Amino acid sequence: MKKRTGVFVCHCGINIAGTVDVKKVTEELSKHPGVVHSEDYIYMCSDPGQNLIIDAIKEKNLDKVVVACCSPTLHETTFRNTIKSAGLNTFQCEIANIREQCSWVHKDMEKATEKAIKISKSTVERVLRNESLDPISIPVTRRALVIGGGIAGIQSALDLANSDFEVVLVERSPSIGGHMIQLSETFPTLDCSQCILTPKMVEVSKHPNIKLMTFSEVQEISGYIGNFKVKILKKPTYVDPDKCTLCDECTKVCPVVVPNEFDLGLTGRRAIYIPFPQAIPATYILDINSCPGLLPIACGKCADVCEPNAIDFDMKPEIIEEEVGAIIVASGYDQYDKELMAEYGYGKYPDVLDGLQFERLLSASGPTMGKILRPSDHKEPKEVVFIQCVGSRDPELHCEYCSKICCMYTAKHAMLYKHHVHDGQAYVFYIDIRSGGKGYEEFVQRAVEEDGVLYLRGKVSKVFEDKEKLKVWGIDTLIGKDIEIDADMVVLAMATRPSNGAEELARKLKIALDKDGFLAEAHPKLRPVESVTSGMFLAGAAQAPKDIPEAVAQASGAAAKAISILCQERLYHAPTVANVNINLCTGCGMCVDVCPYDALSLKNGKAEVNEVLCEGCGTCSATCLRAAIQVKNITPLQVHEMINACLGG
Amino acid sequence: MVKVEDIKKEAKRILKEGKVKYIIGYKKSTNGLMSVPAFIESPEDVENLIWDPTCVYNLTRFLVDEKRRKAREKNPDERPVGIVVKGCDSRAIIVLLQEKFINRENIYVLGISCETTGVLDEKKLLKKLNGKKAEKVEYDEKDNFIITTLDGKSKVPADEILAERCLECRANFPVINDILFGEKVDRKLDNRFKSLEKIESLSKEKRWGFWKEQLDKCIRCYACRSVCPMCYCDECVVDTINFAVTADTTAEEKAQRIKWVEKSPTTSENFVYHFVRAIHLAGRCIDCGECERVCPMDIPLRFLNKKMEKEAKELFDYDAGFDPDQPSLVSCFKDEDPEDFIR
Amino acid sequence: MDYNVYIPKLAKIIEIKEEVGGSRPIKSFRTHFINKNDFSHRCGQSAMISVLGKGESMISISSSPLVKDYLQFSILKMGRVTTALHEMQVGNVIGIRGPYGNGFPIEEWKGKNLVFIGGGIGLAPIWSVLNTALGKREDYGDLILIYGARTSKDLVFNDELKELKKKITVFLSVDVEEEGWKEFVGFVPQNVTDKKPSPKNSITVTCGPPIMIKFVIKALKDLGFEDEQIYTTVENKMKCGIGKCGRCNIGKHYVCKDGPVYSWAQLKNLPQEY
Amino acid sequence: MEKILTKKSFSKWVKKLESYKIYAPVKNDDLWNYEIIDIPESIQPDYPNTVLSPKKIIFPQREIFLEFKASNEEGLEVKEILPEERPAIIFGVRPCDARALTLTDNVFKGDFEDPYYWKRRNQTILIGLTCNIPPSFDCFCLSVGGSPHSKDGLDILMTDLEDKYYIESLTKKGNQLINLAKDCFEEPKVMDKKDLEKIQANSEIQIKRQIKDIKKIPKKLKGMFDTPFWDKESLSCIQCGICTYLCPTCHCFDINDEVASSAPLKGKRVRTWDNCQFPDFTMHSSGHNPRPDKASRLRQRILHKFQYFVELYENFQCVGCGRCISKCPVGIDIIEVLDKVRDYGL
Amino acid sequence: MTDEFEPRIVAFLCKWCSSAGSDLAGVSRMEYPSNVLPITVMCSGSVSPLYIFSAFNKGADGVLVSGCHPGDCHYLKGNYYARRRIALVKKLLEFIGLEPQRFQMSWVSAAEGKKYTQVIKDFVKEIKPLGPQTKLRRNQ
Repeated sequence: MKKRTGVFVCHCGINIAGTVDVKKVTEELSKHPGVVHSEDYIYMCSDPGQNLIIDAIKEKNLDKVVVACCSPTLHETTFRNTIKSAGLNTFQCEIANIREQCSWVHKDMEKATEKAIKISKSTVERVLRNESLDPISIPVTRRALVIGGGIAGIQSALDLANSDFEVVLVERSPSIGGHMIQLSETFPTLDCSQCILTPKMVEVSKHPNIKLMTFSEVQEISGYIGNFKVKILKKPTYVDPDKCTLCDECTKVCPVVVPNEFDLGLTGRRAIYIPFPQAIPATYILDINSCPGLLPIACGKCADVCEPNAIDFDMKPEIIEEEVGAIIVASGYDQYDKELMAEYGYGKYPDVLDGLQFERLLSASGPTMGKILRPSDHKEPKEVVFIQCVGSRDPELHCEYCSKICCMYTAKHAMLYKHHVHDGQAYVFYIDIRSGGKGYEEFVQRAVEEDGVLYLRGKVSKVFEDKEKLKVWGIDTLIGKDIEIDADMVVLAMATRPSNGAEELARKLKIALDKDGFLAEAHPKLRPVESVTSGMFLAGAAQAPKDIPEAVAQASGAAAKAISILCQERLYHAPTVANVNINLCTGCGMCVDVCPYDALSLKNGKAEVNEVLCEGCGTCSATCLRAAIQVKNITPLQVHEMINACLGG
Repeated sequence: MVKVEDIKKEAKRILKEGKVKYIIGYKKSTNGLMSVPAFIESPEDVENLIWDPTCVYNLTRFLVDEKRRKAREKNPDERPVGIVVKGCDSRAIIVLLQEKFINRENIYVLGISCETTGVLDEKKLLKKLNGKKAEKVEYDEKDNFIITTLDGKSKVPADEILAERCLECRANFPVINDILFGEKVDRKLDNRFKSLEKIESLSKEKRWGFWKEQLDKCIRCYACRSVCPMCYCDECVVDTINFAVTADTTAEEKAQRIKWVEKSPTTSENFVYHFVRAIHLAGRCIDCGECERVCPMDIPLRFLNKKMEKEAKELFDYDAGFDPDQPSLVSCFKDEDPEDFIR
Repeated sequence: MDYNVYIPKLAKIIEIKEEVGGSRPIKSFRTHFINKNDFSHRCGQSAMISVLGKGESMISISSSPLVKDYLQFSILKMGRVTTALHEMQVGNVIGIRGPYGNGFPIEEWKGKNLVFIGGGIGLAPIWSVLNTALGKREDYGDLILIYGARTSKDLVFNDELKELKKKITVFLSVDVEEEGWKEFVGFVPQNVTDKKPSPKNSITVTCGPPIMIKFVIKALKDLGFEDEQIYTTVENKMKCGIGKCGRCNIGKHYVCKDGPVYSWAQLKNLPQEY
Repeated sequence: MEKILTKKSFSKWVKKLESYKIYAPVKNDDLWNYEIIDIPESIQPDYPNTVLSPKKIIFPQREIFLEFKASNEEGLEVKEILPEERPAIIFGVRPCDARALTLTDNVFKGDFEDPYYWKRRNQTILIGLTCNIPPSFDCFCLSVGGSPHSKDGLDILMTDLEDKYYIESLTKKGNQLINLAKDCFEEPKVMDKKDLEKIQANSEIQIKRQIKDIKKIPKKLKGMFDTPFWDKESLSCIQCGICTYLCPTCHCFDINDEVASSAPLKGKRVRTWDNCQFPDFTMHSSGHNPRPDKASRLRQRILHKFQYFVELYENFQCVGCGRCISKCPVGIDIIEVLDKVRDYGL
Repeated sequence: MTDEFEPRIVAFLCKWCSSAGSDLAGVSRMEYPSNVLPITVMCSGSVSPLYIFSAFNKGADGVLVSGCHPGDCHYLKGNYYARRRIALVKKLLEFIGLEPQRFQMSWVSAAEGKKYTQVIKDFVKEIKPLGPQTKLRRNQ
């Protein structure tokens, strides 16, 4: 085995040569053991520069290359490809960063030159001990999993399905549609939410490439990009959707009434029910928690009247295993918890509503058939106070972040209220109005100007009941006066929170959460739809509060990212992964504990690396007491020699 | 008070019933006061077992030998090994279990509670007796040791000749055992890090002077490593060649063995060796004090490990050797771990 | 004390030949002392080779004492020093001290038939004595070489063996069947049994891995060789080469100084610590 | 030459020896060891045994053999580094430790003389001290051919007669030292001689430990190589290097290159102590180890001292200082082991 | 001026944050002393205590370990393990009497070129008065 290293020192015009004596670096390096060739050139990354390297490799029979130039983040790939074209393994090239970490930050030529020599020597020491490696190839299961059946999940699933990939769409509630199906109209165009969403829902249910699993939850995920194994718990609905004819006879006999989730408790439903008329899948479902009992003796009336015998009390939960290559998480959002907003009487006074409840009131299919009536006495409210930032932007007590969508939907609510109750007065308490977005600012202005919505800049301190009215105490900070409004109804723009269970889901998926509990993207700017785990993508409000067009855009983005994996036969993974010396391993499992990627496990009392999961961070290597595990091409030996080279002489 | 007859009875029983293949315990030595490790294979030899304040050894060290021996045997006897442990020693078992080095079912633990005393420090005793030779040291009902010399018997408060670690002990009771001798009693103890203060309170340069003088004495006999039940690595940073060699080991692998430490017993090399030992024992050392006891050059090695133990406790609220299911000190973290030292 | 026994003499590598490739490579190095000195060795002796900065390794001298132009060492890449040697180029400088060890008593063997039995790199010490015997051909009777390796690619001195066949009887073997191999397939001891060298007025010299030596001796005994007719070499870890550092002993013998050549008559009475 | 040196004159004498490097036992904490002494008054010859014998001065744990560096002409330059030329005196050497050096001499002479050992050995003068009372509970010098007043290897033997020392100069080198300060010494009287004999006789009685019938042991050991005896005896051995490093007769060593800089190459070749109890001592780089377990290593230690060495040099390689017994972390008692060897039924 | 003590400092920089941060310092042409020799490792979590001991053993006057801020680790949590490990090493080195200034740790993100510059400036400034590190250095 020979070790013939070539060192190529770049002037980078005067960027390096201005402070570093490039000739001296070249000369000093030529004397270093293992170096058989060294030369300098004005721009090594240029075509002639690269050709210089190729020629030297061929002429001098080089097997390792060090390029002393700019940061490896810039041209490492360039030069690795260069040596590849000369027939060397890409990992036989290392970059000595003598620009960003040397010539650009020092002025004294002598000292900078000395440092550049040491950096280059230590890089030679490293490359001398580099292994030739080939990327790890992974086969791809060309199907996707979408978690969440709201607008984001639906959009992702459809984009994938329409690109001819099979999709498993998992939704934990009985129907897809998410929160969007609950909305009345959407800002800023005021088109009917259900009207634009239901066609997509139907498309999902009919699409040959989509396997829809509602009332189901992801239970366990194992594997890695291209090859995930998913266990999905399919909860029993006790109604066979294939037999159910939607005749509605069962609800007529059901003796149980419970609050209807779809209307956020503004109406009731039976224990056996259909979530809402356009539900997909269109079938009834038996809510076992409120049903008096499975045994026919306990009740069983619904089964008695069901002619097609669709009701099956013996239905059992099922675990369904799926294999997929990519996962899109669109687990959506929930509103801030009621209990946390007691100062506004939420949950205490029936006429203090949250945004989604008000949506239901506005909805033509809602509890009041689109009429605005107070839940308490079914009277038309004449004075309605809308309060923004309820729980948002309140780092001391509640959420630190801005929930983003409330400014717009409150404007919409106030506007729609005026459309319904022409003589009513809408007040909006706000901190400031955030209306960035196409047509958004115009929309808010329309509410103020055309519909006379009264915007009050300030916070509400208290809401309490006073003689059938809701007294709202607040302050208008613009005029610096206390304000008191006797309102008939108060609507709270509650903060948007990650949906309940998002944390548990993230744990199962081994993806990170941000400080607010939303799913964390891999990079806030450049990788906004990728999670930190490769092969998993984020869509919709699960990642951060979003309005519908943003959620849809991200959903399509996530789908495109997933497709970029699924369209490949095989994936390639960096081969600079951890490697176990089983002769030294004692099987203590400390490396298994520290691995951030669960890439390590114990097998027969020895650590084993799953090379596909390993990202090569080396934490295992520093933790191992026996020096039994190390990352290829940045081994302790290499670091040891680099330290030597840095301090030698 | 622990009665040695009870221990013998149980030892005899488990050997007779074939429950264990042998028992690691203590017996009298041929050259004087201190006990020596005993490997009892037959019920007849049980009579040799003793229990007195000279039973200083942490016998769990021999579980490492046992594991190695067993690995070499073609048809190993799968029965467990009986082992006599004190509180501190039992925590070594916990760490070995935690690191999956031994299996619970492979050991039968005869746990002895040190109750209110512990074991003696031979050097302290020698001083106490002004160089006179003690024939025998025994426990008594109270917190005294009964010392027999040629001049007869005398009582000495245990505290005066107790091993330093016993004075700072917080596990006088075996945390793991299959049978227990003695009682679980609370004991009044010094601050567990009291002895450290002596060094911590020195100025930086004095501390350096202290450690340089101490570690310059090191002759690299590696007794500290050899006696330590936690130093069970197949290869140590100070070894000159690869031990874990198989037919597949390439010449390059052998050639690339990193020389972190030279064999020369010079200041710089001795420090690296003892640093590595201290860091590798951080969160694992259970303060059996064996390293310090065996050091022929009287280097106070316990301080290094004790310091790490103290930092583990104070910085990370971590105690080694109580819970076999907890992760190791450095293979876990808390979000609130201190970082005031970081820029 | 006219010289320091621990100071190596510098020598230049003048020729390197790759004998065997693969994962257990062997190279032959020919060296020239930089300064004149009185280094002279007997067959079967070894020398301590220094790669300064890496350490020393005891290597048997494979060239015959009759060759005065160079010293040859055939070296299997095994550990730190030999790996460094394998990375060296012509012109590089190494250190040599020695020669050490007893060597073969070839003077006593005059007039006898010599049977050389070697396995793998074990041919290196044999090569020295074999070539010496060839150089003084008239002093000896029949010369036979029985030599084997794992595969034909692992046979050292391949070119020279072809030449040798023209002069003496050579039986080669490989451990496992391979295409194009026309000679014996099987282990060296089996080849010995197969070729049945005659014990009459013969001396055998066996070098190779310990396990091979063990079975060759058994085979030779079966063929009627006396313990005194069987010579072999022993390998142990060495540091000083001069019987002081204390690690290579088998019984009271220091292999570096008192060995490495033993007759089976001697060796069988020594503890088995090699 | 025999003299009397009063304790008062002792430091006067030592002062006259200032051109020598003087070593003497020094107490640090509770530990006695040989150190270089600047102030003669600080010499206290009355001490229990030192942890390390004077071996550490004649055969230091680290000895630089040579320096090497890359050079432009020959590619490499090697420079021999011999110990500093400076006569030394070691005070207060226990007779057993001095005797140990005479045993080690055997090893370092012969066909390949060790220049480092001999340079130090030849320029060092050993002044011994009779062990009026044994310095350790584990002394057994009488059993192995020594005695508490043995003169082997010493240049001068001093015997403490309470207020004075009885000085027996045994070599030319010893005489020279006395001649440097003749006025410090007196001629011994008949009484002194009698006192000396009494003390020396008494000193032997004080040695309590012994190995009976030790002469039988070398032959016995020869037959015990392949017995399970060693497995059993080594059960508690932890394979540290205490017994051998502390042994005044153990001399095994390792040679390593210590590289200061790899580019350009520069470094030293050094000898360090090594010992037969470490597993890497005999392990081949192939991984094969002729002494694969602690039983074989304990056996090597005993056999080397009580069989091989006897076969080679007609002496036990043991002087009965008892260090290996007192300092063994697990109480392995070489006397007990040898007793068992003697009584072992083959 | 030429006789002024120039410390040799080895800096273990994680690839994703601190090394990138030092690149940014370069891109922004911030000036700092040339005493620091950077060794880029994948993650601060991969810095073994042996690297640190070895650097001092080989004569480093100071050693810096720099990683991503907590929560920003490219490898999710390597820097948390580093924080723990390095804390112990630091305590140990200080315990034996090494000047605490000689071994430091910093969090430098990819955006903190300025902070990197400052860390280096401060480090060099603090070490200069201490003179060469001879305590743990191998005598050559």
